[in-house]
Amino acid sequence: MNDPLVIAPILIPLFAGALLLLAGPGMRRQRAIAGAAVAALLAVVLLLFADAAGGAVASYRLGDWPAPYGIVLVLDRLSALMLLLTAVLAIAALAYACAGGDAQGRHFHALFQFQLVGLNGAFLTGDLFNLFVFFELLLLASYALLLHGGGAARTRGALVYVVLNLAGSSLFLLGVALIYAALGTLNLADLTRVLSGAEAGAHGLVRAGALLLLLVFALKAAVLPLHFWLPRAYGRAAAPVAALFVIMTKVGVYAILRLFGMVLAEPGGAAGPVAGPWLFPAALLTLFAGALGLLASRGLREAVAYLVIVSVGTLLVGVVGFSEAGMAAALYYLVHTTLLTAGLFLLADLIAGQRGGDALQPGPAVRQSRLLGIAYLLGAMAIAGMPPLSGFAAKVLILSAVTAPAVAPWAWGAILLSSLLVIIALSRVGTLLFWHHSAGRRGGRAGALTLIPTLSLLAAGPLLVLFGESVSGYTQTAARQLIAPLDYMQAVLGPARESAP
Amino acid sequence: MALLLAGVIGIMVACSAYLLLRGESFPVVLGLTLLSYAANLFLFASGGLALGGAPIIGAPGAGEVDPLPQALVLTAIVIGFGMIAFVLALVLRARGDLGSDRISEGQGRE
Amino acid sequence: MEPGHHWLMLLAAAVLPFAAAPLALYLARWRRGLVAWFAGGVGVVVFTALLTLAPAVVGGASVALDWPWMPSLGLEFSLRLNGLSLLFALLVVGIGLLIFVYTHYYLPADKPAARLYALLLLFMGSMLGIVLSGNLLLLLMFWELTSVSSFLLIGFETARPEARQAARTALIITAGGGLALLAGILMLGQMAGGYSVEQVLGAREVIQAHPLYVPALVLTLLGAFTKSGQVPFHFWLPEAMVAPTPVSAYLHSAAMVKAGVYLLALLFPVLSGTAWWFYLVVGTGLTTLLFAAYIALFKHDLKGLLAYSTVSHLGLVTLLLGFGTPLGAVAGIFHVINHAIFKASLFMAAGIIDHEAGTRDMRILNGLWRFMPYTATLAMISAAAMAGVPLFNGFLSKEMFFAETVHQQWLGALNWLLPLAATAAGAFAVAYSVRFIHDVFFNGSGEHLPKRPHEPPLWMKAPVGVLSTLCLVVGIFPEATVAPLLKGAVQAVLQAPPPEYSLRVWHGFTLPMTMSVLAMAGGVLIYAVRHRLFALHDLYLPEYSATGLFRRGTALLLAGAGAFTRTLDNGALHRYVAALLVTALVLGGSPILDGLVLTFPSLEEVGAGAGVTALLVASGALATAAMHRHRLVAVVALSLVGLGVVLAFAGLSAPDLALTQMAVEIVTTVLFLLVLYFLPQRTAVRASLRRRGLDAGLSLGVGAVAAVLAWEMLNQNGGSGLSDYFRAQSLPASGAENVVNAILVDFRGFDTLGEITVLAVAATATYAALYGLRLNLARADERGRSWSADPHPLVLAMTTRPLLPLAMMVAVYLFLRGHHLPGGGFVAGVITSAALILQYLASGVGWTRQRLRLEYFDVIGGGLLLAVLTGVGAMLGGLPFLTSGAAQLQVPGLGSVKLYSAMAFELGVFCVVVGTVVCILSWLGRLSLEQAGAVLPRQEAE
Amino acid sequence: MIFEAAVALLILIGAVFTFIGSLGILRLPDFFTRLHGPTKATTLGVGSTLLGSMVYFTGATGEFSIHEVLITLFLMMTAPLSAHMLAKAGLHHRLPSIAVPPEKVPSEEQRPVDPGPNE
Amino acid sequence: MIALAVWCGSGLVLLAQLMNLWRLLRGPSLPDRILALDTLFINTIALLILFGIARGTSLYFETALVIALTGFITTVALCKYLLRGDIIE
Amino acid sequence: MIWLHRLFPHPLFSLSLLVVWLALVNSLSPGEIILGALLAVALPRLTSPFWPEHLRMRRAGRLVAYAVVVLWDIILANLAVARLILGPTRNLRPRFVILPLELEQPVAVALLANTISLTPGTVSADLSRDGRLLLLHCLDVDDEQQLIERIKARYERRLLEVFP
Ligand code: NA
Ligand code: NA
Repeated sequence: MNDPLVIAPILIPLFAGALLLLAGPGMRRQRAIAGAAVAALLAVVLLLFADAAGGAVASYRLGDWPAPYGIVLVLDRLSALMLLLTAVLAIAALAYACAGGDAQGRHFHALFQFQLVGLNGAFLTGDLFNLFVFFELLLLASYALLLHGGGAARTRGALVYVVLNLAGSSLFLLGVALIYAALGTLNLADLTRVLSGAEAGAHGLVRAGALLLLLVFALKAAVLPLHFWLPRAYGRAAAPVAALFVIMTKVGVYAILRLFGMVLAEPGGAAGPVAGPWLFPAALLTLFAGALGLLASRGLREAVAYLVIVSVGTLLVGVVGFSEAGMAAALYYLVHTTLLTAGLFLLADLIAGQRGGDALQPGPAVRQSRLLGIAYLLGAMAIAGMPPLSGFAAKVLILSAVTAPAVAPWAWGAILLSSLLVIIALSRVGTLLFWHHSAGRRGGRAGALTLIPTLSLLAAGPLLVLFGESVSGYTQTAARQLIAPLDYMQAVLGPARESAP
Repeated sequence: MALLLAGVIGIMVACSAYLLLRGESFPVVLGLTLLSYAANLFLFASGGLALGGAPIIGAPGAGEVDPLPQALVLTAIVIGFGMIAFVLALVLRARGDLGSDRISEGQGRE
Repeated sequence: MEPGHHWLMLLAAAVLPFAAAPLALYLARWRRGLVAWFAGGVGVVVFTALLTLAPAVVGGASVALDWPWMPSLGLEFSLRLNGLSLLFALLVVGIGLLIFVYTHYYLPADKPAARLYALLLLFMGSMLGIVLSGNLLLLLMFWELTSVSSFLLIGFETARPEARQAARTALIITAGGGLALLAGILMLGQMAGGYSVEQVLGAREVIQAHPLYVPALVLTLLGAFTKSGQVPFHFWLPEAMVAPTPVSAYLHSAAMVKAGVYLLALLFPVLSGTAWWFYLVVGTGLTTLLFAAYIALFKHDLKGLLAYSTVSHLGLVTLLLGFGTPLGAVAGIFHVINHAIFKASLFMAAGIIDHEAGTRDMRILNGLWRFMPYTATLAMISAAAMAGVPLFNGFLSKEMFFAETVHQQWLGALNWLLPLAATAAGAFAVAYSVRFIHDVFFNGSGEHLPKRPHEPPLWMKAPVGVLSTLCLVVGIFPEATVAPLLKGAVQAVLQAPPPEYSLRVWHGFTLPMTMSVLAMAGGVLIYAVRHRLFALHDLYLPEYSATGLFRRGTALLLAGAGAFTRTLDNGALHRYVAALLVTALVLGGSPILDGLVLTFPSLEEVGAGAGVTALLVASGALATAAMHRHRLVAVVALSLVGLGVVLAFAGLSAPDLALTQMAVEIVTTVLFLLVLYFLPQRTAVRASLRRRGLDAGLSLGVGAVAAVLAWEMLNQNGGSGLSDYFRAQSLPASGAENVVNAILVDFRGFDTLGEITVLAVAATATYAALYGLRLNLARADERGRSWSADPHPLVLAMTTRPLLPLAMMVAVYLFLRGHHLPGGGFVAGVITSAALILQYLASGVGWTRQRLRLEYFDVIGGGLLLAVLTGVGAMLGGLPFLTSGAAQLQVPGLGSVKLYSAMAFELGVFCVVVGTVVCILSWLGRLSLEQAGAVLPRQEAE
Repeated sequence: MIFEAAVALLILIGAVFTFIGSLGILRLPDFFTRLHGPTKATTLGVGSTLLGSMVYFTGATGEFSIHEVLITLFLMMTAPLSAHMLAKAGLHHRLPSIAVPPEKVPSEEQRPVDPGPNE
Repeated sequence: MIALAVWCGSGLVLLAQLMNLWRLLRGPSLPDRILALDTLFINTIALLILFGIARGTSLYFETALVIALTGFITTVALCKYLLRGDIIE
Repeated sequence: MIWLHRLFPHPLFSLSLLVVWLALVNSLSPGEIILGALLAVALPRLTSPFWPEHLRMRRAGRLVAYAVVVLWDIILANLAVARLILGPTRNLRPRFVILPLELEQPVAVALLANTISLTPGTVSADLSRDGRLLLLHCLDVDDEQQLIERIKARYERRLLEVFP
């Protein structure tokens, strides 16, 4: 118990962030601190991941207070997976930013580290209110990072993003309040335990609270009709920022999984299938809104942003049943889509830079057209779910998991049709970018610092399929651990409490 | 008392919702502030109501006061303050970058 | 070779082309010619590998290779070589090899040969993958790869808009079909319990009895039909003729389009034999056969004619498989072989003609016989095969086809329709074949061609020669040539010994023979009256084009997507917020409607204080909303709300909250004023009455939900076991009398750490957001009054200065008291900052900055570090992060002083708060200073 | 008894003056006259209440309670400042007044280059 | 007796608050509203003290102290805003 | 002496701070006195840059008498104003009065202005840029000159003694 490594993913970037505030304006020093921090973070997270993969749930009692009184960090397979994804994105985004993007605004590195604190905290915490705190932290950092680099478009996108999310933050508090009032605890494991024994009268409150939280998480995840902020925010953010932001929608999905897949999903649990009936139609509509938005995109980054929305819809189709297979498939899809869309954001930036603009209009030829063209092709195929890349495996997993006769026709139809729309859109975009040229000024060649992270992220497309069985094996056990949280409860509450009614 | 508090929270939420629907940065920020006040009260109320006590050992009625929501609200107040401060800065940034107070895209018509 | 090593050969055949494709790209940098040799070499190796395996396979054995890949998915890397796959594989690689040779001479020097070869290799590998896959999911992977490589090959000449368009069309249709196929295969796999071909083929009864059979069948057929260009998905194929001719010859006649047919043949044992199969497959095949044969005649472009002919022949094969009979299958597979041979040859011939004469338009071409007799001869042989002339290979399979149409019995009284339609299609085939030959090689002197043609180089002709020779050899000696291959294939398709059939040329005067004769005669006749038919066609079917329909469809889709997206997302925040609120209303309200027991309000006594407090808050909120257009008034009203909340907290046993809320309230108001200065003072535009009404309705709804939930929450509150623990442990374990403070700095100190991190980020974020911002300064207030000339009223300045140390003393008091009484690091920090801000207010930025030499970020970062390090300190002692500690200190004269680690933590909090608040407010204040140069009256700025 | 009476009296005096001050805000005819109500009445009002509190807690706990004095002290430092600034704002806005306002607001009469308050 | 005095006193102060509220909502001028707000703040101090006496606790002292010390900042800032627009210059 | 001055740049203020501290903590325990003394030394030093630069003071003890006078006047003022508020408002005779100042030190001027605001029916409404004229608003003025003289006699004279 209380392995200090568990808190390291929070402390490392927090420490680095504080140092960066003190470090002054020199970019070299800032990059050194940030780079060292992210490298250390990745190393720690890899160790934690290896631990979690073994199946053990580790908990960390902050202040040495026993749960449910103090705050507990919990590392299970799901959180370890999210931490790893975050660390991978972070290192790629940071490397990309260090090519010069980081100097286009103030305090990039400090904000970046604080964003990581928020993300890692949200993935690790085992306490509902503490989750709120980390949500706020990661949001606030993201607000500022979104503005990084300046410009009217970013400001406009940020306003919408910030306003909606601030309203969401207040709703989060309402949800927490309702759940605390009904159940008298905030610890997730304790909530899971208590929920089976809660009085009938309290369940309405729990449901109301849970649904408000669902709203908040769906807002973060950009589920229709709460997705409006995303295309503007992601489509306009600086490339490394957008790449890191990809994980942010996944925080919403993670929270949905944690709350509705674990806390409220106990068999015979109090709240029953709370989220599913709302989430399923929303997921389908999200898919379509995303795909149509993608078709309507006028800029490359905007298109990638809509791909994020499509992916959220697909992901939730897998999630909504809150079945083991569905969540496992969704997690596989999550890994795939996170890495790929992040890579595509970086790639879009490279392409836009080399053809002198982001607008989806004929432009000068991309300078490194063969390399970037192949990268685009692979990325587009993977994200569209075309074989033999990761998107295909992910899609098949999700389709195979959603077989209930009531939902399957809708789910299958929506996923396949949206895939077609994505193919239509991405083939248009691709031919426009790489085949349709007009005269104009174009940018210079991309350096290794930007190319390597971009290509590495896109390499997830083939790699996730090549090692598909390991990945899907992991996600399967992660889903199993989530849906049967005995280990989780035992790790948090200890053996004595876990067996209490 | 409960009814009164619930009613006040309802009014605050309704007013903040109306302000959020104004679509201009300043009223919207007013609405956000009001909403966060309402949310804080709501969270505060999750511990139940105790009149005239204090969650301090030895204070009158200390046993009836649930201290946890108070601690949570304190955190929420501070976080809310940070958020409002930033969003106000953002409003200024928007003023500088966009010239207008209206939060909408070029073609945005309501 | 050892049979044990067969799988290695198989693997080599499947993998080599993929491995070679990127190498080809690389080699071309070195020398252009090398890449053709390289590709050819790969082709030869693969072909040889297949041939070495052939004897065993033809003998009835099957070579297999199975590696688990993603068992959880049902995906195995499983390769199978049986009769059917061997036949297709040989076709794919054999014709591919010829195409590689042809390409080298065909491609102009300025075109990127490497890309072409790489893509052709990629395609060859994918196609081989399809036919070798022993797992349907694996098959699907290769299937889609052929779509992608086809897309890239059609778009090879990227600069041509029609190439890009055609490439996209092909991709959309075939990939769309691929998606349908995916669904179909997933259903089949679920029905069969796995995706291996053996498993699926063995589950015929289960599958055909399953309720999902029909959807699975339809979806699978959609995949096959789109790939094979069946009507109504045929149009991508003629459009794809913008591709370089080798590509057309290879992908779009000999290989890729056969994938659909291969799939039909592969799944023939499972899916066929039902009425659904018959009607769907026969209906589609027949329509395609007839329709495309008819259209082919009217295509003036050589490649267009061949393309429609291809479509028509694919329809024929489909039709044959649709019959569901063993003999139909035999005929279908036989025709696949024959068609691949003569059509590839014809395409290459067309390429030569284009290359030499500079045009493919048959209205311009004529009399080429004079210039290129060898090519003409070869083309004529292949065209004869296409027309089904006896002694050429096409004749044999067409005879079998005619025989099958005569024998099928599905249509009952309308059984005669099929032979009739078949004969008609045959006649058109003859007509367009004659046209191909006569219009191009004869029919004039060839004087007015764009280019003076010559015979092409030998190696360009050679592939055509090989194939044309095959037409003849197969046509005359079928038993000696294709029979074993065909037999193996048929056996694999039927999963049973093949039926009795004869490959002899002459069967006597049978009905099929009569039909052949009729078709020949009819064809010649049609060709004779072609000019009249052209006129009629142009008159009645002017510009018929599925392509046009498709393009309009895509354009509509794009326009629709744009309209939808911009209607849904109109860019206005109002819409987004409304969506959020409606969702909140629905989600928060649903439990209320849905069984949340509403407790009836008991008329309890409400104290006057509570009533007035509630009135303050409520009227403040209402005033903020009602007067929001006059913004300063709204700020005043909002302050009223804040004050009311302070009173409410005080009344409801929360002194700490009252204190904190009060301190924050002040700073917030100052913040609002700082910002409001740069904004319009009033909201200019007023929303319509209707809008305001709707907004008010929605707001009331959301407010009502919040109120009901709050009411329920207050009534159903059962209390928490946690609070008892906190009360009990606060003093003994945490040393604090103030339980709230104990929670903040100890039990949930981690929240507080997060909270101050948020503050630090808020300062950082604000700084970053405001950095470099330029704003217009208002020279006058909203009514045009110029500002007061007195920026720093003396009375204000003088009075506020002594307040600073006083306030700091109070801050120290609150800081130290916090552990036991209301207070703490946060409040202390806010009070200190408020006092500092007061100095800014009273005496200005310049004056204050001179005296306050504080690097805000040093204070913030330092405070944050202090808080973190306090937590880390515990870890050094082997305790978890943030574990509190206390030390008893004996100070002479003071007695014992207890020091808590929480104090260091609180000091960190204090520093972060001071740094943050002062940083944010002074930065906002400084904005005006930095741009005092750019003064504009507010009115102009509006 | 005397102790209780004193407390009660102080409290009531305070409350009455507080009330009157606010009544002035409600009743008096123009802004400048309204300004007089609270800025003075409240000082005594709150002051007297605080005195009551001091007496009460000193009597009730037996320990000398003096910290309420600080509230009065702070109020006396800050309340006149509020009044001053409010009056300045009212003058600057040329609010309607029964008293004849000066032709020009003194602080805006001469406009030398602002040297700042101390320089 | 004290209880009665506190009860009456609270009533009077609450009435005072209502009158201030009326002025704040009614205006008519901005300085009027600010004046009302300022008075509301100050009266709140009285209210808190009375509350403390009624409950026999001095836990509200800190809040009252902070209002006394910083409440006027709102007023000053608002007035400065009316005078100069730019409150920190 | 110099070290003493350095330690206590504003000895009087330090003393007041100590008193304030003891009032705050409501205690006279030695620990609090020491702590208060420490703060009384530290805080003025810490905030000394914010102090008025040229403060000339003498006979500071007279400020106590001044305070007593002011407090007495406040009580009277409250009664007077209460009567005015409760009475018929049409009888009011509000006036703007300009008070010429003899005080020169800004601190003293501010102190006077605040005193005036705290006392009978007068609010210091504005100060001229040169600090020589103080504009007052008076709630009910009978004789303007008498008012000015009264203020000068009761307050300004006493302040001039302390802040020459
Ligand atoms: Na406020
Ligand atoms: Na300013």
